[in-house]
Amino acid sequence: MAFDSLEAFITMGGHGPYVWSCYFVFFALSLVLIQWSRVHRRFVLRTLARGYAEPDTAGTSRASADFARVDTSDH
Amino acid sequence: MGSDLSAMKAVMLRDIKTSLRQPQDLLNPLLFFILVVMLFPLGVSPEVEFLQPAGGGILWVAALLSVLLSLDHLFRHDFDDGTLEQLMLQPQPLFLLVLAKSIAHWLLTGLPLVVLTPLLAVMVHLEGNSIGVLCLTLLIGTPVLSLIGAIGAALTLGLRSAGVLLSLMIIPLYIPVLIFGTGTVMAAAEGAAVAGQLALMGAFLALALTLAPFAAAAALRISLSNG
Amino acid sequence: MWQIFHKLGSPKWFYGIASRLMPWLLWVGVALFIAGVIWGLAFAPPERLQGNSYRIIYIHVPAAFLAQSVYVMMAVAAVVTLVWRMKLADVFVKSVAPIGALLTFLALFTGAVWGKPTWGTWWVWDARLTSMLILMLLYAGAIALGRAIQDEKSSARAVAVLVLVGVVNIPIIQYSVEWWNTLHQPSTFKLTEKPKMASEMWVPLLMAILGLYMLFGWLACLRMQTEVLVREGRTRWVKELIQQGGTR
Amino acid sequence: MSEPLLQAVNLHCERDHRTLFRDLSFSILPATLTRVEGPNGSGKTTLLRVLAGLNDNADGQVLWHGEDRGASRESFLRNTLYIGHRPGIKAMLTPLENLQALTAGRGGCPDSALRQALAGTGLSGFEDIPCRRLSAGQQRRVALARLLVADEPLWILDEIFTAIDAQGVEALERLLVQRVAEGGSIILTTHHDLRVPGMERIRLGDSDHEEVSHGL
Repeated sequence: MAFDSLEAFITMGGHGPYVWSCYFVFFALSLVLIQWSRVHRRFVLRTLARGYAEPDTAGTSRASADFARVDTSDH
Repeated sequence: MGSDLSAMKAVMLRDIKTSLRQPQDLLNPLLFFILVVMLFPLGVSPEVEFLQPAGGGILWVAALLSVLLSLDHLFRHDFDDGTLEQLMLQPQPLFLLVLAKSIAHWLLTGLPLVVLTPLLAVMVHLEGNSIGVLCLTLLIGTPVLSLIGAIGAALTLGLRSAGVLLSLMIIPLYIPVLIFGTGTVMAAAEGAAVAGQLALMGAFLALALTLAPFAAAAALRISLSNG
Repeated sequence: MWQIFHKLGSPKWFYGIASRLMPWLLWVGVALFIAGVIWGLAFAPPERLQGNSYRIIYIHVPAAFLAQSVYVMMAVAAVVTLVWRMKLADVFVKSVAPIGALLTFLALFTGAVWGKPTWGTWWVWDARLTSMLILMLLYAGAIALGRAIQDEKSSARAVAVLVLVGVVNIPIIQYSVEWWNTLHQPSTFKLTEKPKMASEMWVPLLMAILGLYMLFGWLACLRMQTEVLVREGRTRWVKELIQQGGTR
Repeated sequence: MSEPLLQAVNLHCERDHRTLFRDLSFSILPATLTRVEGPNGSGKTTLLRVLAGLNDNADGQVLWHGEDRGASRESFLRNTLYIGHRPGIKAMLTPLENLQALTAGRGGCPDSALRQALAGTGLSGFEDIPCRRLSAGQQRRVALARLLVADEPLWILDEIFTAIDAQGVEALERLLVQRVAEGGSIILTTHHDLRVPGMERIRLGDSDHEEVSHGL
């Protein structure tokens, strides 16, 4: 142990705030990225699972265009 | 080989001809150049003590931004009207045609900036020798800006928010040229020999001439595959 | 040889191997990194000139080290993307670019905070910090370009070109920034100037670097797996994998 | 049977996770006209761009005279003419200058021939007026004037009848028939009811959209 006491360890001879703020920011931001990556992964898994559960309707029937006027008089 | 050269000449001539018929596109970067330079005396200080040492840097930054502003036009019109597709389908190697377009771009933006530089250099109180060196660095440096810029312009072709993206991608790549450009002017102002730095900038130019057109050609193929 | 290469490019194969590798990478990485950091923070002797502020080195140097090598790894993957059109290479580039950007930011931040007790100012335009700042912009450019292009293949190839152009420029940028630095600050104390480090100082540093490498590998695998799931969502193997609950 | 000019082998193209075409194989023989058909959004333009070598995002192989096109790219480019939706006409240049620029990379063409070609598309008197003053149909005609001087054996034409009046369409059809009779090959898309004897067809957009498209 390079320090005599816990207090010395925390103050680090006056350099404590610099050292500890560095370590805090390092771990905080790293954890944010890791957590964000995990949340995103869970979101992707859930979306995919839901997609497989529902029958896929998109693109199975090609809509035929008749260019019929849309009635907008009822308002 | 002969057909390659004549095709390059045709590409350059077409670019120069179309630009000369839209002089506003040519004038815009020059006006921008003047405006940016003007901001420094107004925004920081009109004193000789500030302007003289900072002048080289100010002019270099302004020139860099002007070139950046003009890059958007380099391929966009050609992309919109289909000229770029036809260019890609020419039997000549694409990088040569891209090189021709980059040279045309420099002749139409970089060179006028260099010509305008002595005038603005006097306005920021640069002295005779510094002005000469500044022009020389811009003469060597602006073609590098056009060549590297072509890569960015090709990559952002057809994208919506191309402007900011282009700056974000290209400015980091411009930094070496900017550093040596301004550094050389500063060294000249202190009376130091600058031949070495100029030679190094020449090496940058040679490197950009040989590599950038390949990257820009590859980027164009990618952007057109998307269209 | 070709078969191995082809296998490497198969997302399904990657998914399986990554799942097996990840626990190892995570736990060995955590153990090494935490051990290195605790050793460095609490047990390594103080540095002669800087006192205790140098203890930032145990995160600053690993972050800076990794930030640079991630970009080089991306450049290698970019070559693979352009030459062999391997999808997985692009998955790698897209997945690790944000990690690289974060590490670059952390290296910058810790470097700046370190500068305060060392130089008495938060930010110094020294060669190392300036190059790091430019590296962060290169990362940002690659991420922004990748997001701006909708089409998957075009985006992969465009980012690959940009990363390659960037990696060619990195030595030039570094050289010019160093030259510029000598022009403006003839004599400053440099972070890079390695004071003779006692083995109690550099062994934990080595551990922290190794540990962070493994943690990077773990997070890269995690993010790559997610990206693979997104891209291959319509294939049979992903469907089976998810329906069998093989993704826990 | 003569040797095919261009062959497509197992072309596969996806866009935004939608398969445009898959396992598409065909050959283009000399002296044939091939029409690519399909509803809007079925990938007609994409296919033509793949064939022309503009879009290399598609998987599969394109052979030129039986060889991989990548190996014989210059010969392919020299012998293929592509006219797309955006035909490469600069608004600031005159029709004549446009044609000069477009032919310059392909061995050039004397001005007299270009003037004659412009006259042939009904643009005599407009040769030296900037294209931005011409109508949309006239600008298309400038691009089509290339067909009157082009000697490339393969033409790839995307919607060339757009903005052309009825008379022009008829004349253009005659030109295409004549070109095929001379031995040239043409691949085209058009929405208009083209009637050319012996026309080949490639139909796109018929394949069902399978939910699970490919497994590895």
